[in-house]
Amino acid sequence: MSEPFEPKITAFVCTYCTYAGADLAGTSRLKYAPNVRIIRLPCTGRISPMFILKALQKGADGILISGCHPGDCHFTHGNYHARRRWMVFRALLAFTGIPEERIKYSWISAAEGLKFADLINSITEDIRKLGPFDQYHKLIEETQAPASL
Amino acid sequence: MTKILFADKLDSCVERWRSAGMTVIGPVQRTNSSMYDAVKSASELDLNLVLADRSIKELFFPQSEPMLRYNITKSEINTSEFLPPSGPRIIFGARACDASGLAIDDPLFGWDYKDEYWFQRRNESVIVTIACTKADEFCMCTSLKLAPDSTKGSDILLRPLENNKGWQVEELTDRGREAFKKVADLLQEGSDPAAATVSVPEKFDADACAEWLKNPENFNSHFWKEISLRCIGCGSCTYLCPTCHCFDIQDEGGSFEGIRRKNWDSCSFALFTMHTSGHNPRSTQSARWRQRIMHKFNYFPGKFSANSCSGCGRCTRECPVDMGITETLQEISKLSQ
Amino acid sequence: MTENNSNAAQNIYKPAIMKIVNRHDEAPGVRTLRLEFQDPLDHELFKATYRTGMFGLYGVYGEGESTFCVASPETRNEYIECTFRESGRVTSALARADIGDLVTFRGPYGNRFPLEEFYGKNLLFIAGGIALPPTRSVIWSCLDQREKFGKVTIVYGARTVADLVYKHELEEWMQRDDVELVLAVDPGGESPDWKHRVGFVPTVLEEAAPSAENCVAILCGPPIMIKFTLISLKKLGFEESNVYTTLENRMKCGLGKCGRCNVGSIYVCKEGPVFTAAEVSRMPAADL
Amino acid sequence: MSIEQLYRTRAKELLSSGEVKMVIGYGAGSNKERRRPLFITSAEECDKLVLDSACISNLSGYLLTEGLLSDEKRVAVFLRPEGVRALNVLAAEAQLDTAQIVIIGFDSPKGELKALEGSSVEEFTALITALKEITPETAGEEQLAKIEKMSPEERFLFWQEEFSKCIKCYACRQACPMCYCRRCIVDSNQPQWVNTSSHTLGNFEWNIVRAFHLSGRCVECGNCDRACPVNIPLRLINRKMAEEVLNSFNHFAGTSKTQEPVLASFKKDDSETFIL
Repeated sequence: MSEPFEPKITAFVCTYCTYAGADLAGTSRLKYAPNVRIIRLPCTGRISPMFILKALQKGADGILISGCHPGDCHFTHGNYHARRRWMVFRALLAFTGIPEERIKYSWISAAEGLKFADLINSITEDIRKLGPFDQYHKLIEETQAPASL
Repeated sequence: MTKILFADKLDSCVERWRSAGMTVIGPVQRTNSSMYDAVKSASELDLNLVLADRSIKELFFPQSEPMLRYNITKSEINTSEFLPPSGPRIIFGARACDASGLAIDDPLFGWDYKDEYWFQRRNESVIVTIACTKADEFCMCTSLKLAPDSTKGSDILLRPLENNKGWQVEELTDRGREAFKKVADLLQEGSDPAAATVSVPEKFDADACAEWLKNPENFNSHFWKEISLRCIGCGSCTYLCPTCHCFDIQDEGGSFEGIRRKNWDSCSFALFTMHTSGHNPRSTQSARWRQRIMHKFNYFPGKFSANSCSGCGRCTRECPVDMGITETLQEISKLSQ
Repeated sequence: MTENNSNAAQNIYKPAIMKIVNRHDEAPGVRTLRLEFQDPLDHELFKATYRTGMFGLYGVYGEGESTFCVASPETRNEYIECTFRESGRVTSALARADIGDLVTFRGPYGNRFPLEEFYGKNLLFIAGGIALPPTRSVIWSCLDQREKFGKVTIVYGARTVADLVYKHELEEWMQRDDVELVLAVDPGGESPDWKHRVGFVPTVLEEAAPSAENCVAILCGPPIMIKFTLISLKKLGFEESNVYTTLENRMKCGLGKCGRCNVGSIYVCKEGPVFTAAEVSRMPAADL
Repeated sequence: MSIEQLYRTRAKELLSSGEVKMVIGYGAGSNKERRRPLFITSAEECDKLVLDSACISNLSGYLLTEGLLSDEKRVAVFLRPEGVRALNVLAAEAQLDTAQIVIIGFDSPKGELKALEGSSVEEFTALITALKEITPETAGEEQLAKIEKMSPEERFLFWQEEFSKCIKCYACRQACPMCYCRRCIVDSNQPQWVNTSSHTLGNFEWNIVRAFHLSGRCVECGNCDRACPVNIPLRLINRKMAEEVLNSFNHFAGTSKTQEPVLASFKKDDSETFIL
């Protein structure tokens, strides 16, 4: 038997809401899946689609992007800008065959430690069911191989 | 009587070469674009193309070639080398311009320091060129003193038969003879006449152009700006060119492990010569186009005694703004009169 | 690289591994690293081939390679010194590297200063700012065999006092009585205790007015300084064929293949980087 | 008088009166199907201008040639409706001042050449607004529908095959009037977000980045698609993204020179059905 598949998930979160929410989950001793690597950014407005591509390039099976609820942004409307960008980028990725189910977006406030823990657990489960992102991983492996001709 | 390879035997030949451990490569049609690629059977080959969209150079100088894998620990740097895939290969159905292009670049990759990525592939490849019986309006080999049936760079030259049923075989090198020995029993002696090679009209006077380019006064001619006004600075001409050989070296990966690669690069790009200080010796598109022409028809021949152009015409054929070497040299021909 | 290189095969793109044994901050953003070969065979090869004037590609895996001169002279080939300004991706990585860290070196490449042709002649070194390093390797090559040369004059200028590199060596040259050192900073760049000249290099050079008689000039600096210094040298009676300089073009391979450093019919990496002013004047000026 | 004749005369007048310093139009190409960009600065040369349905490339990108508009003189340019839209986008992004541009408008629906009235972007507003309501009848629609019906895996394979051909010559970028960045993100190396190598992964990344940066800005002139030397159907991605911004944000790129860039603006009630 091979090792059971453990998905690698990258989470890009804003520091004011979701990161604080993750903190709360921790201090509240809530249990959540250890599959997520959290990367903290000042605001969802700072989360460039380049980050998503980079995470995929480094072999992520799933990605979570999360920030403050609409209206709660520390910078007043960074998350509104982000929301538009996600909408468009999401459609683009879907069109090129990068499954929507692998890239999730959420609003999690500093008070929602429970939501954070639940979400991480459910995403991890979902991605586990989807299995590794083989199609993309194959492209990565190709870059490691010698020239074919 | 000459040796003839009949088309209906080609599949057996491919099979024979493959079972002898050779990789068989030839022009193939991919989705909406043609290129040279490995094939498993002769049916995959598209020998009716005037010319594959992409040149033969990528078989010897891939667009991205991994060179070194590095692995860094606290006290050590470990590197391992990527070597080009070894083993003999036969490129069936090259065109004379593509084959000549390889021969043109040999001295460049070999002067002083030998680039093994190029030469290992060169030494293990048999190039079977088929003389052209058709051309399009962009073909210009004859203007470069080459011809649709030039033998430069080829190991075997095939001349299509008039009845279209096969090819007369001209063995040019030992390497070619060796490869065709493997299929000797599939060849026949015959007297079927070869079809006439296509006549490609001369479009410019390369010697006159060379003279004009050598004159230092013309370096600052207003001509360069005028001829390149519409150039958008993409790399399509250089990347499709069988002789353009410029490259970049890039590390991909992280600080601890990754791969150092050799990637195509182009003198058309503004960043090609940009210094870290911000100073750019060739800061305008016209300077870059001048460099491309000068390099191909003045500097390169001065060093390696051949124009760095084999007249395939791809630069013009695929140019998004309908520029190219042909037009520029035609204009220079006029100027030099 | 040749067959006896222990780095196997003949992969001409494979660099030697170097350890940083010393580093020194020369000026704001400018740093000197002293590097030692880790593989004795690489070192042997370097000793056998390195001559003053050649350059190398200094690299950090994961970032890339960057071209600059070997700032140490052929007379001191136990190590390599390089001096660079932190500006791009590779130089930033080199600047982050600490003593004991490993970096890479590929080279030495290019041509050299024809030192033996300078025997018995007076030498005039002229450098501006960060261009002292290539000049410095020649200076030390000559000072290490001082008896073979005539009078040695060094004219060095930088934007400000802080921007002068190799301050400790300038001090040393200043003390020597077999070297005449003329130091200058651009107007406005002087500090209150600056005892030397103030002015641009060409002006300072004309003031110092070294004799062109039996003299070779070695000139390194930014393009604008070179341009005006050449005019001054001409005024002083220097022939273009007696003025040497180095060209610093962008390079990737250093081996005459990647096409980047090509100026006119010259591949700077193979036929340069050392040229006489006469050779440079035959190159298309617009492409320099 | 043919439209070509009419416009040659127009160009002559513009140049000889000094109203414009240059006319950017089309000239004969290296064969019958090809037209090439032509830059004309004197009235005598205007007879070199060619105008027919083969004049398809969008010439608006040339207006950003360094230094061309910096003297505040005017330049006339032959544009199809997409070209005018491109002008609006460039103006909205503060890349040029439309007051410096004299439009010589034309179109060729179903291969038939027709002149378009107006010389300033404002005069084209009605035409462009009307375009917004029409789904372009391109051959791409069918293929687009086919791709959308595919499973994600099939879609991935489809694009993998297409992108594997990419040679990263950046003809798509250079041909695009919207790709005017002085340093493209792929050429920025600190940090290096996207692999510069042209392996399939690097090609995939590049094409995604390109499409994303054009989302809501692309006017579907087709320059990129035609420029691609290996015939990657870039128009399909651009079409898809144009549909997306139209459906999601009711945004049609280039309707006016003051239009807010769609990804630099927002509405508080933008759809967010996908956000958990």
